[in-house]
Amino acid sequence: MRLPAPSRIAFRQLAALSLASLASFLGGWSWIEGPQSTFDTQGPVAKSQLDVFYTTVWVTGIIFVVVAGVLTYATLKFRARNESDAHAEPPAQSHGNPFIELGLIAASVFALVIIAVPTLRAIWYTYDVPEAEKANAYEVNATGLQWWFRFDYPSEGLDNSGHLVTGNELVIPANRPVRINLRTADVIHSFWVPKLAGKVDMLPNRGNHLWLQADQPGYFWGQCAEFCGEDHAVMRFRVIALEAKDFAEWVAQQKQPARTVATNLTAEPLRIQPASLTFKRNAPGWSQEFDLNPLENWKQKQFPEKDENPALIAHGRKLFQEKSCISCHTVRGHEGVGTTAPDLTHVGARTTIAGGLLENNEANLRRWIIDPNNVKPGNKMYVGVPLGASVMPGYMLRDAKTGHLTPNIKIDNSEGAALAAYLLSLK
Amino acid sequence: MSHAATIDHHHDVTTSTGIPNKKLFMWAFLASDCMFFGALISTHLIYRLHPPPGSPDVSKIFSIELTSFSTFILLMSSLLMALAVNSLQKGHVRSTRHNLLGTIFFGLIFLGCQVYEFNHFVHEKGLTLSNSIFGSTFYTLTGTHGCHVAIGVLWLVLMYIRSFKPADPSRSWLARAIAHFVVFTITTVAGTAAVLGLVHTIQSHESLSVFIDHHLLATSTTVIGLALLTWFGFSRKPVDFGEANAIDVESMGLYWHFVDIVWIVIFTVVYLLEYL
Amino acid sequence: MDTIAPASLPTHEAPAAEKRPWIFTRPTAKTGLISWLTTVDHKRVGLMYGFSALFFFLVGGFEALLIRIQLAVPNNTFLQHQTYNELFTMHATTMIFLAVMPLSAAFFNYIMPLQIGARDVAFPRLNGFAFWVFLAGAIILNVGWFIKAGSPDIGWFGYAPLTSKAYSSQFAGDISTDLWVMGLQILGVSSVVGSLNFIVTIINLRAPGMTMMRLPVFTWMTLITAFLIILSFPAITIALVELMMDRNFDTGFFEISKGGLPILWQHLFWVFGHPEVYILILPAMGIISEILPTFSRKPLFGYPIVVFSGACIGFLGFGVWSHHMFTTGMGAVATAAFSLATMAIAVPTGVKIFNWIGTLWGGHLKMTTPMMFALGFIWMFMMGGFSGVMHAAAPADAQQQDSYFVVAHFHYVLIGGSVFALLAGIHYWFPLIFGRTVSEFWGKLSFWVIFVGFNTTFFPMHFLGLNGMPRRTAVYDGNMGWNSPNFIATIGAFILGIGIAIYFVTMVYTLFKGPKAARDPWDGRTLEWALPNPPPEYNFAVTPSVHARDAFWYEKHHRDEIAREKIQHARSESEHGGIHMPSQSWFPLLTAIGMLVGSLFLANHNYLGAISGGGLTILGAYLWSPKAQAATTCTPNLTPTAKTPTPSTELPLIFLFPLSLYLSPSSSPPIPPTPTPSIGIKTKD
Amino acid sequence: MSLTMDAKIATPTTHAGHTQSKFHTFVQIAMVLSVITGVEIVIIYLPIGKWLVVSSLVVLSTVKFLLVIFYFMHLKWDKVFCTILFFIGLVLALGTVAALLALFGAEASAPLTSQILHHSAPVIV
Repeated sequence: MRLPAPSRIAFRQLAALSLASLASFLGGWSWIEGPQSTFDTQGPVAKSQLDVFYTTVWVTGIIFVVVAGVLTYATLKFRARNESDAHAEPPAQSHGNPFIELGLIAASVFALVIIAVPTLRAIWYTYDVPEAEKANAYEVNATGLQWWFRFDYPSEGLDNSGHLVTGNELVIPANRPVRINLRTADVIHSFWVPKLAGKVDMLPNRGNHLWLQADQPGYFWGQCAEFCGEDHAVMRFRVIALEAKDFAEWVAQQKQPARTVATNLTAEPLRIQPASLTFKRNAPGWSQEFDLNPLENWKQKQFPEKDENPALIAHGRKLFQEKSCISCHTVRGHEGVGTTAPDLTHVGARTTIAGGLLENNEANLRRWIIDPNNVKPGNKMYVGVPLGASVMPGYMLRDAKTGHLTPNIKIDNSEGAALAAYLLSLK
Repeated sequence: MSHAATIDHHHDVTTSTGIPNKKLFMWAFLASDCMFFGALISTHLIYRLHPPPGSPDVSKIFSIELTSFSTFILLMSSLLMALAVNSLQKGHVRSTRHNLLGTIFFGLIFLGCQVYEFNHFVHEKGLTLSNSIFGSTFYTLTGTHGCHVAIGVLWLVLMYIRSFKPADPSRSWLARAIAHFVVFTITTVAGTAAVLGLVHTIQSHESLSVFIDHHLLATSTTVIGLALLTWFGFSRKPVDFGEANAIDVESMGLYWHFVDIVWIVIFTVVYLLEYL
Repeated sequence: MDTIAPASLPTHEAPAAEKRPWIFTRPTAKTGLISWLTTVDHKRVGLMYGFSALFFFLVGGFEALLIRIQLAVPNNTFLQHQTYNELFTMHATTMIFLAVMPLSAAFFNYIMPLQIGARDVAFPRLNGFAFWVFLAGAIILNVGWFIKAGSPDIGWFGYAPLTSKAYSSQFAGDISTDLWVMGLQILGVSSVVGSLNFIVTIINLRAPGMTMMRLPVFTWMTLITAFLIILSFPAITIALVELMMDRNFDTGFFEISKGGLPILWQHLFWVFGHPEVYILILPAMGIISEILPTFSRKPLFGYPIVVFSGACIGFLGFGVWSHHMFTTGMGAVATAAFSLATMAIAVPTGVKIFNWIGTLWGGHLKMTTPMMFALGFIWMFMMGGFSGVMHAAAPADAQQQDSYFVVAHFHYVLIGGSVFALLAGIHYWFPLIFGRTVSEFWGKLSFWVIFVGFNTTFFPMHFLGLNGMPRRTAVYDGNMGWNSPNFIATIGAFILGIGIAIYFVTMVYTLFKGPKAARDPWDGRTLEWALPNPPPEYNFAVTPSVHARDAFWYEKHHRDEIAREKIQHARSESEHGGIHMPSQSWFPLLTAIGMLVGSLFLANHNYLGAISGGGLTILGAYLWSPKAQAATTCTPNLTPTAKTPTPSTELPLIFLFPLSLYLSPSSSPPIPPTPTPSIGIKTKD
Repeated sequence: MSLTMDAKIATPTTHAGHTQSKFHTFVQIAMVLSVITGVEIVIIYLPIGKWLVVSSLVVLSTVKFLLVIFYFMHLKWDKVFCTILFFIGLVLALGTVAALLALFGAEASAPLTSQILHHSAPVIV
């Protein structure tokens, strides 16, 4: 295991140099400090999991140093240095030493016990909300669908019927255990918010759950962690933890039906020709400004947009019906009644759209609405939702036999702008 | 291998362990097959212990009489199989052939019972492969076992035909063996059809002439086939089949008995436990 | 080639030739395409396994490079999501089932019978059959690239219900998943049949004196692997049968609307899948346990414990499958139980590493290329093992599962482990198999490039995983802190690719142009090195007898005793009619073709075609069975100077072009009988 | 085995112990097997505790199983290695079945009833 280096000094210089350049290229700690870092824990569950991880790292690290040291020593010490070494009489043909072997086995067992004890403790701790706090726990249902998440708040009943439903952004109270029931409506998904808790799968016909707690208010990135079909890569979501007061306000706001912007009915036909936008496939949907203070930006999003155009919004609302959006999307208080797609009652107050993929702004909404297949290839809004043997058409009508797609819904740039304005007004 | 030397059927000196290769192969295969049926039976049991909503009432579907009968049939076939191995180990080729034929016969009856059972369940009890999970697991498990039996019967037939291979290699044999096999297959199919027809005729109290009217082809094919089989089976020439082949028959026997013990488990786990 | 019966041979039982139609004439060609298609020689079968495995290794590697290009930068548009999913599915399936497993099988076939002093495996035709069935499965799995339905895109684990018709069939003729099901099913048949053969061979065909505790460790690991294969494959066979029933006959095993439980698929899959991990690594451990003693020039440290720990790993391997499912919410008790069982399995694994180091200790280490790969194996496997312990701790695994941390872990085990060992094995046995010496310079260069490339690719993935990057994602955003590790990994992948290219070019060059190798070039310890290179068809002119664990080492140090014994054995063998070799046969190939045809039709939901394929299979098996007594007798030429037919240059040609029929030696002017006087062959029936 | 490479002529061995016919043994075993099957069928209708029925069924089936493998399948007269070989598979299979049933039997693993399924996932399918 030794480089046939010309000289050790040159080797060391080379190593130091490459380390230095590597460090500058890597940018310090950025490798473990991303928005989904499992090191930057923000709650007790992730913390407990990280502690177990550190235990394993310490134990295996020490063993590694010892074993690797012995291995290196043996390799260097006993290697044949020259021809005569290689052809010398063979060494003593010893067959082993049972005491050494048993000793090493005992040592490995001991090392594993060191890992096993905290592991067992953490298994029970992370499995469910601790008894003492069960009463205080807040319960949410999370459902995975190809390729987005629906969040139900069973304890937040609505006036007429049902309970609060949102999509792709889970808002929870900070400093309070949250028990999340995990369900799926189609294939297996997995719920993972690395900074708050490790993942638990959402399995069909199985009632899984996890619990987590955010120690302070924050904005957290999450992602589906089980391969779930074509767009698994872009099935993302956010968790927003709020102070108790903020959370209560948010719930109250969400329980309201969709906001209607007052229109001055001046019967003048709407003539808007917005600048057309072009987006490359997979073009990023996030911005650095947003990432600087995501929680603050989220809070801003709860207020109506500054430059609302009531006429445009009204036109968008009309298009929302004409283009059959209402048959899949619910907009409580407005026309939308469908349940196969995310509830859009307060979509304007979310920071992301398209399953957590794009930041929620006018340009991205238009991009998503006009050409969804370019954003998320094969998504159900585009190819339709399978309903038993048939397919409920989306933007495209799919032939069940050949798989051939024929256009069904078409939305041009100006229509897209109107729809975007309408959706952004839904706060 | 030399045929002249006395053969010790429990020790093969050419192998390191003394166990003949074929026997060892078969036991290893059966060990593997345990896992195979283990996985199938687990699937069935898991869905029985956690029946999905809308599962049928199983005890109303099963018929314990028929299943007990086929269990008995399979046990008897196992006996004949064991006797076949025993005869051949003593070099009695003719007696081996008779026992093999008996095993084939019982195996076919078992398969017939299973076909009847499936048919009955599908058409009269409304249990199909796809209308409930119970149907899926039940038919797949017992059907896989049935496939094992069918393969066993096929193997037995081929072994039976093999026992006529002439000792004199200059006599042509392969074409005759293939013809023998084809006749065997045709006779079995035609015979089954004829017997079913007869049962049906008797059940519906029709006269024998009706039976002949409807099943003349099947009946006559069966008769001709049986005659041909007798002719094929009538052989006094020395054959290239004897004590040395006991290991071939024994490995086949191991397979056949294994199919039998799997049925013992299925009979208890899938059928009897449903009656509790 | 005509059969030759030199008059000098004593004529043992010369029965009248059997009367057969021309179609049943026994193939006797010793060279050319037909000799390969009908071969039953374990060495030729091994070579065919090896060359096909290496071909698919390159295919899988190419798929990996495409994946890495896509992930080099965030939001890349190099591949469509769908294509990416097909690529990672096929990369894993190919590497596991079509590269590493058959490459191990190649060594089992070629080396194991030599190590135990046998003349062939116990069932030579079954062995040929296993290979052809493997090839059929490989074809079925890869057919998707050339048809409209595309390749399987469900992951190598095929978790229900993504595999059900509702989610995987974009249109009526979408058979990509069916191809995956049938391909794996067929590969299972091949593996189980091959393994049963190895089990019988190792247990029953050992040379006199070769007790179980004198078996070379590689042979021991072959035995354990074979047991793992026969005991674990039935689980996936059943799972695949159930899936096939769901897709073809609307049963409800994994159908949610009927109350099916997709979690059951995961259990059945991992009951197979976890032993599969050991199926991939145990042969590698066996190879390492041969190479380290040879180049340390001392016996393996603690042989009984190495063997026992191998068996222990094999056995425990059946009790830990659910550690792949820690995040499926099994409940705290089950999670804890599987967590502890998984940690327990680290003990026998650690024991092996201690023993390898013990082998080095006090030896005279010759730093040859195989030794470099073997040492590289220990390092990389150790790292993979340690990250394995981290997953065993279930709470930590909740963060690591399905993230790039896991990708890093199993590539350390499978590349740093299995592939390093297999590359070491190729290098180690190359002089024996092909009779040529590989250049040490190019060998070591390839090792270092592979070593650096491998670590550059996979070490950063640990950080990617811990930084929250999930697996199987075709794109990622640039704000997640994943950019530089991904970019570095891609560079590393190309370095690794270059290293592999150097390795293969060196091998191909050596195959045709390399200097001839001396007999026993490494001062070997096990019986295969007692043979001339390349070994003759009948392997051992005289069956060796074994007196000690490192049998050949003992022979070399007790020459007189062995020479006396050899003369005695030779006399007794010639009294019994010389060497009996199995005769070639078309029927294994025919039977396998029947399975190929049947499976392709079944995947297409064409049941008539499937049944006719099945009929062809039965026909093949039927025609095969009555020939059980066939064997040819040959007498070895005991003078070592005689030239024996060598497959070294022929096989690659045959694999590359069908044209090789014309290029291969048989089509050159007919070989006069003189070059092969060494073997007198007559048909014995 | 015909294809054994190092063929040696079988040395004449005495058929120690197996000379007498096994015919009667086999027939008796078959009768015992039939009787046990009959008893099993009767037991399920007996008005006794469920656990008793289940355990007697398990015992009786095991007896049948063992009789077949040790007599019909000759394990009794064969090398013990055959028994070991088969029991490796058998024990692993039993262990796997038991583990699977235990895993699915655990409360945490109980499948959702259809009711809950529809409650929480009213969409698609």
